[in-house]
Amino acid sequence: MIINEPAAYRTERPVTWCPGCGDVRVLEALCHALTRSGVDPAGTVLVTGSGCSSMIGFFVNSYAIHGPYGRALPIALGVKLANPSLTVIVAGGDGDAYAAGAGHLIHLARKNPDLTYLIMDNGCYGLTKGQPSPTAGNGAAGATAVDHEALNPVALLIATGATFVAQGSSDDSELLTRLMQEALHHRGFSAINIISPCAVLGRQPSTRPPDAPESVRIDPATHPSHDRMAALQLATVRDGRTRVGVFYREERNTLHSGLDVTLKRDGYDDLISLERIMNGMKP
Amino acid sequence: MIINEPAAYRTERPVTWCPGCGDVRVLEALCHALTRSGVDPAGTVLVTGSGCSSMIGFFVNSYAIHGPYGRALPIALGVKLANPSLTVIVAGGDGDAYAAGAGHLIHLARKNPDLTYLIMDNGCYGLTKGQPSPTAGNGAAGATAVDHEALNPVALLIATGATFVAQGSSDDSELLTRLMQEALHHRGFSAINIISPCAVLGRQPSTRPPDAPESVRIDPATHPSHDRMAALQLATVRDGRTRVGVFYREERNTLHSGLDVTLKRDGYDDLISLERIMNGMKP
Amino acid sequence: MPPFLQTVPDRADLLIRIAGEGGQGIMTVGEILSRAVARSGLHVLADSTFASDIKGGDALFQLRVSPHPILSQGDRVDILVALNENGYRSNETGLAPGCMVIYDDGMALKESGEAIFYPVPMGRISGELGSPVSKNMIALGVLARLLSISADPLRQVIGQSLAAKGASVVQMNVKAFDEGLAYGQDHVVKRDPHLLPVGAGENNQLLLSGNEAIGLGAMMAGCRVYPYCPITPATTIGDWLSDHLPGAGGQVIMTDDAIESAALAIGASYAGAKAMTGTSGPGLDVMQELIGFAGMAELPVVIVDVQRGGPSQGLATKHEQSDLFSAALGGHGDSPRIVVAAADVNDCVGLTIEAFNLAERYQVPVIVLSDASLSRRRQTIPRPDLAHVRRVGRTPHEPSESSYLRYRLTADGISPMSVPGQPGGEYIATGVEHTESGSPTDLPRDHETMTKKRYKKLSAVEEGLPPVEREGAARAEIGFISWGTTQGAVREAMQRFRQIGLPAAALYPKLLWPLPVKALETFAASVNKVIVVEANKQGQLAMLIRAQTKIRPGLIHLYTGVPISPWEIFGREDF
Amino acid sequence: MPPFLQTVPDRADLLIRIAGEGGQGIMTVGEILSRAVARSGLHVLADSTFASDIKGGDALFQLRVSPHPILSQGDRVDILVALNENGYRSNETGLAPGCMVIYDDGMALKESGEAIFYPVPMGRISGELGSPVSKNMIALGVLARLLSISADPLRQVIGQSLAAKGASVVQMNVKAFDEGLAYGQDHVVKRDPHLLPVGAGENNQLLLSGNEAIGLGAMMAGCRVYPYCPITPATTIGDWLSDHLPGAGGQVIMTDDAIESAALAIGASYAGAKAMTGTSGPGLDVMQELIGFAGMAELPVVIVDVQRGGPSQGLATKHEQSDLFSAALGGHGDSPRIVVAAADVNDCVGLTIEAFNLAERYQVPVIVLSDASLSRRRQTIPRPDLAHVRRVGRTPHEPSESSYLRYRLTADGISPMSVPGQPGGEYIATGVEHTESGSPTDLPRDHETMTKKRYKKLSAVEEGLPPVEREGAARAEIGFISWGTTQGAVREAMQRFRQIGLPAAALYPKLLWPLPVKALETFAASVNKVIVVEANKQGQLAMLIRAQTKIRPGLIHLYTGVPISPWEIFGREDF
Ligand SMILES: Cc1ncc(C[n+]2csc(CCOP(=O)(O)OP(=O)(O)O)c2C)c(N)n1
Ligand SMILES: Cc1ncc(C[n+]2csc(CCOP(=O)(O)OP(=O)(O)O)c2C)c(N)n1
Ligand code: SF4
Ligand code: SF4
Ligand SMILES: [Mg+2]
Ligand SMILES: [Mg+2]
Repeated sequence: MIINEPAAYRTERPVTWCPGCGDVRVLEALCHALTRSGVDPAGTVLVTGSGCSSMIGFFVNSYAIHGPYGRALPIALGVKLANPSLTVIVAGGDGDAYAAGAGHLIHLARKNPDLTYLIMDNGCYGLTKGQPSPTAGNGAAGATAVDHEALNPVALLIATGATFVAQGSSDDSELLTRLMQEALHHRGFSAINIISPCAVLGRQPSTRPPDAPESVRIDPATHPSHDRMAALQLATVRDGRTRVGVFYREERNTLHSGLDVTLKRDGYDDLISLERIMNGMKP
Repeated sequence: MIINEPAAYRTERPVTWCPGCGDVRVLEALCHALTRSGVDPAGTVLVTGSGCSSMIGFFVNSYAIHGPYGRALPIALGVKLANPSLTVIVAGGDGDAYAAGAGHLIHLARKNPDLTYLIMDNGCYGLTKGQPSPTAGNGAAGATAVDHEALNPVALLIATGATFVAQGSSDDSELLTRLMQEALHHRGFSAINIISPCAVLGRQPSTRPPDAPESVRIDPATHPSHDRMAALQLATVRDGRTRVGVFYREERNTLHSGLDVTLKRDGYDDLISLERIMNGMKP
Repeated sequence: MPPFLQTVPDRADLLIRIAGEGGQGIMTVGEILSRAVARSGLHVLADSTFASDIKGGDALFQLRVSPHPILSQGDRVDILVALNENGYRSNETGLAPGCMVIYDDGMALKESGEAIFYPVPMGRISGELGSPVSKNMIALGVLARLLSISADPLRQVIGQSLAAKGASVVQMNVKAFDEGLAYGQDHVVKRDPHLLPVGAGENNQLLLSGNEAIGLGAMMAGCRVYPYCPITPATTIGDWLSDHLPGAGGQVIMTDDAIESAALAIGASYAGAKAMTGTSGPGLDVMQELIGFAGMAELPVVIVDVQRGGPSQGLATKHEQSDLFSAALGGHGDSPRIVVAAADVNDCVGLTIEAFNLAERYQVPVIVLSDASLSRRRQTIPRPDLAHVRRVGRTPHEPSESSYLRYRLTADGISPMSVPGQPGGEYIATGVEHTESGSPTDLPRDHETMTKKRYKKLSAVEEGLPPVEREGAARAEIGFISWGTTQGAVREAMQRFRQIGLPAAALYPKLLWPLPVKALETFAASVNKVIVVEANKQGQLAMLIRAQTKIRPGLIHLYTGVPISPWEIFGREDF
Repeated sequence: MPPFLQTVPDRADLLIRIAGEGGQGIMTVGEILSRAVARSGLHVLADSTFASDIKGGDALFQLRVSPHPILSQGDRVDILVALNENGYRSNETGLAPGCMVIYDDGMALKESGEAIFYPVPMGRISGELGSPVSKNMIALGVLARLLSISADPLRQVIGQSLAAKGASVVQMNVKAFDEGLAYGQDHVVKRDPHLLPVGAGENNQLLLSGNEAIGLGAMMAGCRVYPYCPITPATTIGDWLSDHLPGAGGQVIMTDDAIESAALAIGASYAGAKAMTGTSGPGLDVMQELIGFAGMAELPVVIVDVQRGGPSQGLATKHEQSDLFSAALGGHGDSPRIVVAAADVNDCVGLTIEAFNLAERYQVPVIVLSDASLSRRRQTIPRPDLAHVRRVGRTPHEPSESSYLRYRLTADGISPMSVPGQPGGEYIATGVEHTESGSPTDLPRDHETMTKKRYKKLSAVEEGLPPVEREGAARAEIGFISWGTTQGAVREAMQRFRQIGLPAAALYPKLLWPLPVKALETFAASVNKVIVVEANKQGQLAMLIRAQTKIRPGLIHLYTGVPISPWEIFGREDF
C-alpha cells in the first residue's frame, strides 16, 4: 500500500513526549520521509530499544518492536534475516545505541546488513531522568559524571564500518527528512545520528555546544563523502559547530549478498533435503 | 618485592596451551616485561576473561582474576577503582576483547583508566575450536562465516579513545617485551593488539596475511604517533603487511584524576561524615 | 459485615492525600507538610506515585501521620486535597466515612457520599496573587487551619525547602500559604472531627526514602565502591550515594550498562573494597552470569534489586515482588547466593548493613530486594546509633609458611582470603571449577567437594542471624508469612485481627534464601493454617516454602502494580 | 550383596572402551567401529570424553552395542582397549569380571584382577609399518578378530571415514587394521566369552549425536533461522546446521555474543520465521532479559541449553543437570516460559520438534534442556518418518473489519498473531505492560488481566501433550522420577530391579515447566515412596515437585560432572 500523506503514518496514539522534545520533530520527519520514499506500512518494521526516543514505535503506523534496553539492532537484524523483503528501521536513543548497545554496533555494522538506524542523540538518558550519556562527555556536570572525552557518535559510526553515515538535527527538519530518505534508499547499513535535544532535563550532546546550537550543513560539493579518512577527519573537527549532512557513503556487499541463500518463508518444502540429509546420517 | 628473573613471574603450573601456540611467547614476553619494569607480583592483578589466551592468569605469579567471557575490562576497572596503587593488567583473546567485550571497550577506553590491555589476536575463538573472530573477517572460510569487512583492531582501539595503542607479535618477542614495558609505564589506558597465532586451528587474523606472516616494525622516527589521524591512517593501510610498534600515544587526564577523591581503604573512619549526613536527613 | 464497622479506626492516625497533575507542585507541598509534621515528633510515611509516562499525567502524594510507628501506606483516606477533577475522581472510592475533602471550587465536583466537603476558591486566590501555580500552598494553608497545624513551623519549612529557588519564590509561597490560612479562618466552618495528633516533640528522627536508606546503610556498612547503571526505580540510590559517598572516601561511578556495573563491583571487591551495585529486574537478568561468577570465585558483593512490575520492561514505576525466583534461583548451575528483603525504610538501612556482613562473612553474592514503592516512600526512622553498628569483614589470610590455598577446605567452608597488595597471598579467582589452590580441575571428586564447600557456607546463614520476628498469639488459627513491604500490610492487618479478637499470628522473615527453614517450621507448628501474602503471580515465596519445608501454605497474592493494603488481607473471607 | 551377583548381565550387551590420549586417534577408531557395528543392524551408543584442557590430555571412547535399544551409557566395561598406561589405570575400577583387556605391550601394566589380558605388540607392529599413529587400527584388527567382527565392512568404513584425508592415509590405516587382524589370528588365543551379537541387518537406523539430532529436529520442525554464539558443548548444533540448514532455505549466522543470538532469533520470529538459538549455561544467563521480553511480547522462540557443569564457567565439557532453575525461573518478574528436557538422541529430534510446536502454539519462549554427555553421545535411532511429523504454526490473524488487537483476550489466552507484510496486521510487540492493542498501560486491572492471560496459556500445556510415560508395576514400593539423560540410567536400573523382583515404577516426564502436576500426582499415588534422581546439588526437580505438588520425594543426586550410572541407582541401599 502506498500512502500519500505523512499523517497516515501516524497511529492514533497521542505522543507521550514532553512538549518541545526533539523527538516530536524526528517523528514528523520520519513520517514525511516514509511518505516520500513510498514505504508500505505493512512491509515496514520499526525496531526500538528502551528510552524516551524508543517510544517512537508506538506512534508510527507500521509493524514495530519495542524491546529491551540496548538490543534494538540485533533484534532488527533478526527481522531482516527472516524476511529480507521487509523495510527494517532501527530507532532509539543515544544511550540505547552507544551505551548498552555499543557492542552490537561494533559487531554488526561492518557486516553491512540492509538496515537504517536512526539515533536520537540528546546527550542523556531521558527516560531515567537525564544522566549524561556517552555523547555528553566532559561538559556534563553532576555527581555521576566522570571527566572524560565524549564519545564522538559520527566518528564511531564511521569506524564501525557502516556504509552510510550522516548527522541530522531535529531543528532542521527539511534536511533530516532528506537524509532519512537517502538512508532508506541506501543498500546496506545506514545510520543517522540525529541531534534531538531533551526539552526538560538540561543536557546536550557535546557535539551541540550550548553557545552555538545552530547546525551547519555539510556542502556535498566540497566534502568527498566516499573517502573514509576525509569523513573521519570532518567528524573530528572541533570548532564548536554541529555539522549536519552526509559524512560517509560506500557501496559494499550487504550481509544478505554474503548469505548465499534466501530464506524460504513457506517452509515445509524441504522434505527432499531432509531425506537427503538423513541419508547422510546412515551409519 | 622486586624480582630479577622472568622465571620468578611464572607460577608452578605448566602451561596448557598447545605447543607452538603464540600465547606461550606472549607469556614469556610478559614475564620479561614485568621483570624489566620491576613490577611487584603482590601489587599486580592480571584480569582475564575466557578463552585459550585467558588462561594466562594461571601462569603468572601475581594476583589474578579469570572471569566470564568478555568481562575482563570492567572487572579490571573495578579492581583499579578500589585500589589505584595496584598495577592492573587486562589480558585475553580477540574474541573476549572485540566480540563479547566490544561494548566495554567503547564505554571505558575513553574514560582513560590507568590499565594495560594485552589482546592476543589469533583471528579465532581458539577455546571453542576455531570459529572466525571479528578480526578474521572476509578471509575466514567455513560455513559459519559471513562475507564482511574484518574488524581492524588497531583502528578500533584508536577510535575508542585509548591513549596508548600498539600492535605486537608473538613472533617478535624483543619488540613485544618493549611495547609491554611502555604500555605498563603509560599513564592511562594502554592497549596492545598482539598477533598471537593459533598453532592448530588454521585461522589467522586478517591483519596477518598467510603469504606475508612476517611483521614490519613501525619506524618511530617517521611516524607521528601523537597525531590521531596519522595513527588511524597507518592502521588502515592495506598493503598486506602487518605493522608492529606504537601507533598512537596521547597524554590525557586519567579516570582517577577525574574522580576527585581517593578511596580510603581502611574504612570506618567516616563516622563524622556519617553523622553529618544524618544531620541532613533530619526532617 | 461492611468493612469499616469491623474495626475502630485510630483517630490519631491520619491518612492525607494530595492529588492533581504533574506541574501543580503536588510533591513540593507534600514534602513540606511531611517535614513539618515529622519535626513535631510525629511518625510519617509519605508515598508518591507518578505516572510512568514521561510528561504530565496524574500526580499523587500521600502522607500518613501518627503518634505511633507507621506500618504500611494504609488503605482509607481521611483527608483528600484535590487540585484537579481527576485527583478527586480517581481517589473517590478510597475515602473513609467522614473524610475531609478540600478542593478547588473551580472544579466540576459533585459532592456525594459520606465525605465532608470544603470547596476553596483556589483559582481566584491564586489569580489575585498573580501566581496560578500557588494553589498547592493555598490548599496547605486551609489544611493547616482545619487540622490545627501550627503555622510557624510550616512557614519555616517552606522557607528551607524552597530556599534554592530564591527568596522571591519563598516569599510568594509563604504568602499563598498565609492566604489559604486566612481563607480557612474567615470562611470555612469546620465540620469534621480530624485534628493533627500531638507529636512527641524533637525526637531525633530522620526522614528519608527507602533508596536513601539503602545508600545510608551501605555507607554505614563501609561500602567503598558503588558502580551503577541508571534504571528506574533504583537510580536514586546512585544519586544519593553520588552526593555522599565520595566525600567519605568512596567512589560512585555511572557505567554504560548494567553488566558493567556488576563487573566493576566484583572487581572492586576482589581488590578488598566493600562494593555494591543497584539495579532493577532487567538489570538483574543481565547480571546473572556475573553473580554466578562471584558465587563460584567466592567473592563478596552486594546487589540491590529494587523490584518493579515485570517481566521485561514491565511497569517501571510500579510495585511488585516478583524477582524472588530470579534472585534466589536465577543463575545457571548450582549458583550459591543469599537473598534478603527489606520491609520498610528502617530495614533498608539495617538489612543493607546485614547484606554486606553476610557477603563478607560467607564470601558470596548477596541480593537485597526492595521495591518501587519502598524506594520512593519517605518515612521517619529512629536515628541510627553508629556506635552500635556491627560490621563484619572477610576472614583474612594470615601470612604463613605453607603456600597459600585460596579455596582451602575448612570446617565451615569459609576459606581465608588475601587482598591484592599482600605478599604471599597471590591467587587466581576463577569461574571454572578449581582445586583448593585455584587450579582448574574437572575431576569428579573435586567438583563434588567444591560444590559442597560452597553450599556448606550457606547452610550456616540462618543460625548466624537474629531470630525471625514473630507476632501474635503463641498458638493461633491463622499464621501469616510475608516478605518485603507486604509485611507492613500484614502487621497492620494483625492489629485489626487483634481488635476483632481473631487469634492470628505472623512471621516476618528478612532472610529469604537460603530459606530460614527452622524458623518457618517452628512457626507453622504453632498455627493451624499458614497463609503466605505476596505481590506476584506465581506465589514465589509460597513455592520456595513448599519446596523446602513441610508447610503447605495458602496464598494471598495480588499483582496489580499497587502495594497490597492491610484491608486486602484483613478483608478476605476465604482463609 | 556384592553388586554383580545381584543381576545377570546380558551377554549380548557389550560395553567397549578405547582409552588413551589425545592424538592417538581414539575418536577415529571408535567412530569407525560404531559405524560398522551399527550397519549390521545392532544398536549403538557411543560416548566420548575429552579433558577440557586445550591440548592433549586423556581421551576416551566408549561404545555400547546391543541387539536391543540401549538405555544408558552403561556402567561395567566388558572390553577395554588401552593405548597408554593411564588409559588402563583410570578405567581399571570399572571393569566387569571377565573383561577383555587389549593393550599395547610396551606399557608397564600389571595384570591383576578378574580381567582377561591380551597384550599386543602395537609399538613394534606400528614401527614396522612406519606409522606410529596407527596403533589404534592395529588394536581394531585384534579386537575384530577376538569378537568375530567381519573384516570387510570394517575395511569399508575405514575407507569411507578417512576418505577426506586421501587414499594413502586410507591405505595405511587398512594395512594397520589387517596387521592387527593377522596378529590376532596368529598369536592370540581367545580366553574370554565375548562375541559381537548378531544384528538385525540393514534396518534403517541413523547414527547421530545429540546435538546433530537437535539440528535435525529443528529442521523437521521448520526452523528457518539459527543464530548462535559458539559455546561448549552447544557449538556443534550450529556446526551441523551450518552444513545443512542453508541448503534447505534457512539461515545460520554466528554472532559475536550470546545476547545477540537470542535477539536475532526473537526478531526473526517476529518476522514470521521459526527460529532457534543454542547455548549453554553462561549464555542462558545473559539471555534471561530477552527471554523475559519474548514472554511479555508473546513471541515464539526456541532456546536450546546444552547444560554443562556449573555455575559460572564451571566445567565446560562435563555433564550436569543444573540449569533447570534458571530455565524455569531465571527471569525477573513473573516470566512465562516452557521447559522440556531431552533424555536421549531420539528425544533430541522429537522434543526439539515439540519445542517449536509449543512455542508457536502458545507464543512463548521454550527452552530445551540437553547436556554435555547427550550432546556428544552418538546413538542409533529409528529413521524418522517425515510423513508423520506434526508441525504446529502460530494462530494466524485473519483479516477482519474491526481493528486488529494483537493481545486480544481470548478464552485460552492465545491471541491471533499477524506477520509483517500482512496489511492491517500492524502492531507493536512491546516489553512494557500493555493493553489488548499493545499500548503501554500501568493500570492495576490491565496488569492483572494480562498477567493472567500469559499464565493461562501455560496452564493448558500439560493437557495438550501426550501422557507422560510410566514404567513398572501398577502399584509399587518405590517410584522413580528423573529427567533428561538420567532417565536412561533409571530405565536400566528398572530392568535390574525387575530381575531381582523388586517392585519399582518410574515416570519419565519430558515437560518440566509448567510442571506436569497431574501426571506426577497420579504417579505418586501409585507408589509408596517417590525418589527423584538427578545430577545437581540442589535437587532442582525435586524442589519444583515439592513446590507444586503434594509429593514429598526422596532424592538421589550426584554432581561429579559424570552422568549418573544405572548402578548408582540400583546399588543404593538407602531407599
Ligand atoms: C538492562 C537495563 N539497564 C538499564 C535500563 C534503564 N534504562 C532504560 S532506557 C535507558 C536510557 C535511555 O537513554 P536513551 O537511549 O538515550 O533514550 P532517551 O530516553 O534519552 O531518549 C536506561 C538506562 C533498563 N531498562 N534495562
Ligand atoms: C556468555 C558466553 N558466551 C560464549 C562463551 C563461549 N566462549 C568461551 S571463550 C570464547 C571465545 C574465545 O575466543 P578468544 O577470546 O579470542 O580466545 P582464544 O581462545 O582465541 O584465545 C567463547 C565464544 C562463554 N563461555 N560464555
Ligand atoms: S524527558 Fe526529555 S527526552 Fe524525554 S520526552 Fe521529555 S523532552 Fe524528550
Ligand atoms: S587451540 Fe590454538 S589458541 Fe588455543 S592453545 Fe591451542 S594453539 Fe593456542
Ligand atoms: Mg538519550
Ligand atoms: Mg582468539
